[in-house]
Amino acid sequence: DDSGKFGLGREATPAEVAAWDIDIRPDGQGLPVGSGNVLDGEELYTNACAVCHGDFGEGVGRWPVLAGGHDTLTHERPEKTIGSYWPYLSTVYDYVRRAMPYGDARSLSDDDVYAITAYLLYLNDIVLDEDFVLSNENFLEIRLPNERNFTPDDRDQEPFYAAKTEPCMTDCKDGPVQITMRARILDVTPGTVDDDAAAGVGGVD
Amino acid sequence: DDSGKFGLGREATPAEVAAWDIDIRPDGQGLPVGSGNVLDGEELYTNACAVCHGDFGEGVGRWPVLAGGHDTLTHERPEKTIGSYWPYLSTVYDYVRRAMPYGDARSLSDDDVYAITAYLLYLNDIVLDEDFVLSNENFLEIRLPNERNFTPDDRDQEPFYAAKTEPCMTDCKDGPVQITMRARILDVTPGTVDDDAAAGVGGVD
Amino acid sequence: GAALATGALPAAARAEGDPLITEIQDWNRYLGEGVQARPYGTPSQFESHVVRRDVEWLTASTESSVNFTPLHELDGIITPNGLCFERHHGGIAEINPADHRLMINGLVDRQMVFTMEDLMRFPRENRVYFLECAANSGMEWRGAQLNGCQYTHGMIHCVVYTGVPLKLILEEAGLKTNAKWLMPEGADASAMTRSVPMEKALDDCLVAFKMNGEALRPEQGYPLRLVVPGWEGNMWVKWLRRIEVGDEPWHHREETSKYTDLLETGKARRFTWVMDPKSVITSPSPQAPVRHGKGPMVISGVAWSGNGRITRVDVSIDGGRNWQTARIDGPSLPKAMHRFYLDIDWDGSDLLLQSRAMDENGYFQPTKNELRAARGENSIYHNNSIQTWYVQADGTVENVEVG
Amino acid sequence: GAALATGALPAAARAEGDPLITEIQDWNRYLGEGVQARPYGTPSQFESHVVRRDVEWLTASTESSVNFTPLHELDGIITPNGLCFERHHGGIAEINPADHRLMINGLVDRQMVFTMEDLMRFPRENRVYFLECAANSGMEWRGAQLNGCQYTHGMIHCVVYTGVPLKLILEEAGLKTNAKWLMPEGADASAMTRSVPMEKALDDCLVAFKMNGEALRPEQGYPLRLVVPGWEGNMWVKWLRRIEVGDEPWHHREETSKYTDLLETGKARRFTWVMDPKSVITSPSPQAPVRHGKGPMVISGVAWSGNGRITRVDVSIDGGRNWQTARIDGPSLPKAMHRFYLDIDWDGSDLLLQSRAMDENGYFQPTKNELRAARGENSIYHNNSIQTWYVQADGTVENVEVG
Ligand code: HEC
Ligand code: HEC
Ligand SMILES: [Ca+2]
Ligand SMILES: [Ca+2]
Ligand SMILES: [Ca+2]
Ligand SMILES: [Ca+2]
Ligand SMILES: [Ca+2]
Ligand SMILES: [Ca+2]
Ligand SMILES: [Co+2]
Ligand SMILES: [Co+2]
Repeated sequence: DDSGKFGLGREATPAEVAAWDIDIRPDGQGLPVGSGNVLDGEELYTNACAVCHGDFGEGVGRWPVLAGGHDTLTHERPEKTIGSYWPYLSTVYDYVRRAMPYGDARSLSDDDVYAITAYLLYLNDIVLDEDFVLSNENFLEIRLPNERNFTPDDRDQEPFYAAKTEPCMTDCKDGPVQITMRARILDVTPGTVDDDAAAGVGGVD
Repeated sequence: DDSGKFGLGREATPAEVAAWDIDIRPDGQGLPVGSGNVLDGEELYTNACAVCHGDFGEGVGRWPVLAGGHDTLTHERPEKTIGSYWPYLSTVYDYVRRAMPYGDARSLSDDDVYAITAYLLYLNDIVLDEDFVLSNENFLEIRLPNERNFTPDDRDQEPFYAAKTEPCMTDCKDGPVQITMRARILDVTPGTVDDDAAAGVGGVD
Repeated sequence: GAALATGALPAAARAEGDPLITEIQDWNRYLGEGVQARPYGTPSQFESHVVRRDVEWLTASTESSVNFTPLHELDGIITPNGLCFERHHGGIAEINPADHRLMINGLVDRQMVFTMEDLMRFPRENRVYFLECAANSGMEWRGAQLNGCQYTHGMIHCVVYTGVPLKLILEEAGLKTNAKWLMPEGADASAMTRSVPMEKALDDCLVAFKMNGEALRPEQGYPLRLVVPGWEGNMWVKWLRRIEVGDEPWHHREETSKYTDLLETGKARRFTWVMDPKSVITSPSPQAPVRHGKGPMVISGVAWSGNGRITRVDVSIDGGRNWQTARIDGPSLPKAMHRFYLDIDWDGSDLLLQSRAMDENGYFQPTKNELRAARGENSIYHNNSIQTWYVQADGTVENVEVG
Repeated sequence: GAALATGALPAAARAEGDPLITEIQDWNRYLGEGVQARPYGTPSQFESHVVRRDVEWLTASTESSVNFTPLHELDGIITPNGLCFERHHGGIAEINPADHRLMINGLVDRQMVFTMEDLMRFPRENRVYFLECAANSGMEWRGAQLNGCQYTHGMIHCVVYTGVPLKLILEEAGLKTNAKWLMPEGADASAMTRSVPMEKALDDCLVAFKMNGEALRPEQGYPLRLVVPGWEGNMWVKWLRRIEVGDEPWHHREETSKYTDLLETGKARRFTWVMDPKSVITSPSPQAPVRHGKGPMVISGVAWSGNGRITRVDVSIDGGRNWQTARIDGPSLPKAMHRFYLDIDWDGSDLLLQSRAMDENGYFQPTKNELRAARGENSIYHNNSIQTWYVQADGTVENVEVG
């Protein structure tokens, strides 16, 4: 096992692996040693995050909402937040550490990220204690409410896929087909409407 | 025969066909009614052509040579001109009418082209009489000397194609292969040599 | 195409003919630009309308946003590199290939670093694949909304990739026996990550450095991107700098908060990777109305499936009551776009155009209502239902739904 | 590719690691440009060396000249539109498609005029074809001259065309029984013409309006070009405005003065249309030297034949003494480029690299001397002989000939 078949590339140094191996898994793999509390998190969040995500995680304008939305998943406009939708807390730590604040990624210390994560738990009513301290030691104790609502991909059980029948070719509907909805009624196509007027009617996430 | 299968397009008007149907064939098809003589041709040529092709069709710099080159076709540097190489006079008329003078195509009258063609015959020693008049009536009497030297494509008779054998795979040559020529000796690659210094060593025609 | 004249002549001109023919035009007389005026060429000035376009209201910032391939202007199965839709999460990383590294770490015998030059020494493959964003057509779940296939279906492109089979790179590092998942990571400001099951990685994934013959474009991950054939575009990590090998998936933000499919029950599917069969008629379509009258009309579109080849595309001109099998033309390659045509003789009456793709797995596209019945309207992703275009007698085309 | 670092670390840095990894880079931290910064994208700034190049001394003016595809920088079988070599005889005609017309005249039932819009209503096809100028490698007849496959073999490109079968357009006009030849004509300042036999026209010629999915580029005949698969590029008339139908060939300038093949006897072959099997190793090659030392080396190249598919490419590393059959990778389509690879473990010694293509007609490439023995050195066109690259231990590569 000294080298691969081609002998290409070189071994990574421990410092190199440490520099890039920043990912966290739900089982805690990757969590750095450290801690942070809700109040420190609030301060960090207010300075670095609130401008986009709102003081209470409610989202400013079209920037992402981070808190709230409890029990909205079956509504017409579900609000998918850390508290209402995300299955694992590890994802919060991982994502904030790798990608936030937007435009200045990788600028937070590990303890900063613990503190912000603690504050995001607080904003989502998952911890209620202002003095709560999140650390690598108690991290796995926190479970997010929606964890059990994720299921594997079972699209192959949906009737149109499961059937595997030849589709209808002739006289597939009774009588002439009626138009039931027209894009022109709610026209949000660029060039036809003011962008701001259209905001919020749909989205790619 | 009223319209095609798709009924697309429209019939061309006679004026439209006349405007674009400018091509000439060796059998004279396409030749316009008209005429021109060597002396008029000389004047036209001197004004509109000689700057590139030279007073005697010898070519200025790298611009094409139009006359001379007799009996050079088997030489190391054959000179392929109207007189030495071209099979048909109709090609001269056609090409000058459609494409010359370079940069001001379609600017010559039909009679101008007859006159210039007559002059090019004169420069190529195919007509010797300064008073020669070329017209649609005597055009087919002129034959270019190299006409009979064009043959059909018989590449399929060349040994490597005719054989259709499997090529050699192993020990195809005796002993190590020797380099017989190196591009570096005569390096005319752009960036490695002054373009002018390289001029004339080869060409795409 | 650019505005096209009809070629019908005003009566007075008819005897003489079209002046564009009877008069010598400048381009037929004077020299145009020479070679090397355009060392790297670009489209004609008359094609300046053929561009990627965005929908500004969709996102808060252009650096985390999307724009769309102008499908209605294209033909065949290859998307030109300059028109491949963009989806970034932290803007376009501009990386000098000399500064780029690929690290393999985790459950391998040797944690390794490769330069671009190292990667160019592995055996390579060339494959044509479509890349579709799982959110393509996501704005249409609740109903017809955007007038143009560029907006409704334009988060797709299809190019030829040149790259190294991921399997070879993983074997070079040596996989441990408990290696079951991979986590590709990008070098951009979002440090994009996804979890990929080992089976897929060893099957047909490529680590690609070229698209359509030339280097990847910066918007598409130059100098290195992961190719995950037939699976949702978000997994095709751009600016690929690291692949961690593990025994469990990571459940990162792009596979929890995003790219999970919320059902009507409130449950959500995760790891819905495959892009199911889908198609759209690109012409006529709202941005490509019918400018000619009745008579011959070329109905054309594209179809694709993450399950493999497209075996059949049916087209309806009456809103799905009757169907005709279209002609698939051009290469038919697995997990690549397919081009189809139906050449009709238009009688000038209103049309309700639909296309329905079938793949070699025996799957075909559901109707919009079938899909909603199965999933509700909140899934955002994987909307592969049948699209309807309403062609009116005047040639205008509108995005509609039918009963 | 752009200059590539070796990835070898200075001893001092080795313990810590490569700073490109251990230090956070700007592109991993700050946002890059957003979507719509580049509505029509272009290559990375680090690829600015990948361009068409000319050889100034070849021609008197750039408007009647040629430049060359950078084959050594490309992979796969598709040439990006911006890099397809240019050959003009009167510069680039810039034509508004609304102003373009196609006339069919001569031996037809109805002499006709079509607008671009008319043509878009005919049934269409999509086909991948190479286009090679008959003069490609013409500068090498007398011996090794130019150091780079861009210059020796770069008058070729390969794209997907979308167009109307010429047969359909001719049938629309109605062919007379004595219709045996066609004369396509361009709208540019050279009003390019060639004679095409009817059999070919009715077989596989296309009147194309798109290449690689988008409109033809102006340099390639926008808005309309004739596609004459497998035959010499000069016949693929650009800016196509007229096709005359006749009973005899025209023997025009480009098929008499030019594109006839002068033999040693002084006789010249005419109507040598087919491009015979040919190949070239694109990497390593003089412009793509070996920057790594011994060990794994990817030998890659392209092969093509006007007779149909390439069935086999053999590669020699010892100047033609011994051959190994290379791996053809990617689509294998008739009259299209084929990509081949031979992955070797280089021992660091000098190599004399050659490739030899075979086509489905059973033809294979002759050696340079075989070709000269048959034709002499004055043919200019149709030089499809085997190319040799001399790779030295230091990685430099030179164009040579061998005994
Ligand atoms: C300048 C605006 C901005 C600032 C400041 C900012 N964010 Fe964000 N945030 C975004 C955007 C935009 C996204 C979505 C990015 C994408 O497309 O992937 C996002 C996404 C997130 C998400 C994921 C949301 C979801 O639903 O998937 C979290 C969590 C988050 N940000 C936390 C933070 C934290 C914590 C900070 C401060 C340390 C912060 N953000 C600062 C703009 C901002
Ligand atoms: C500004 C330079 C220029 C001028 C002026 C010019 N030519 Fe040319 N001529 C050229 C070039 C360049 C070509 C080759 C064009 C090409 O690439 O097809 C050419 C080609 C020709 C050829 C074909 C040569 C061959 O061997 O195939 C003929 C005949 C010719 N010119 C005649 C004329 C005549 C007659 C005139 C004047 C009425 C004229 N030329 C004016 C530049 C010029
Ligand atoms: Ca890790
Ligand atoms: Ca909001
Ligand atoms: Ca807008
Ligand atoms: Ca004619
Ligand atoms: Ca000269
Ligand atoms: Ca130069
Ligand atoms: Co999915
Ligand atoms: Co030829």
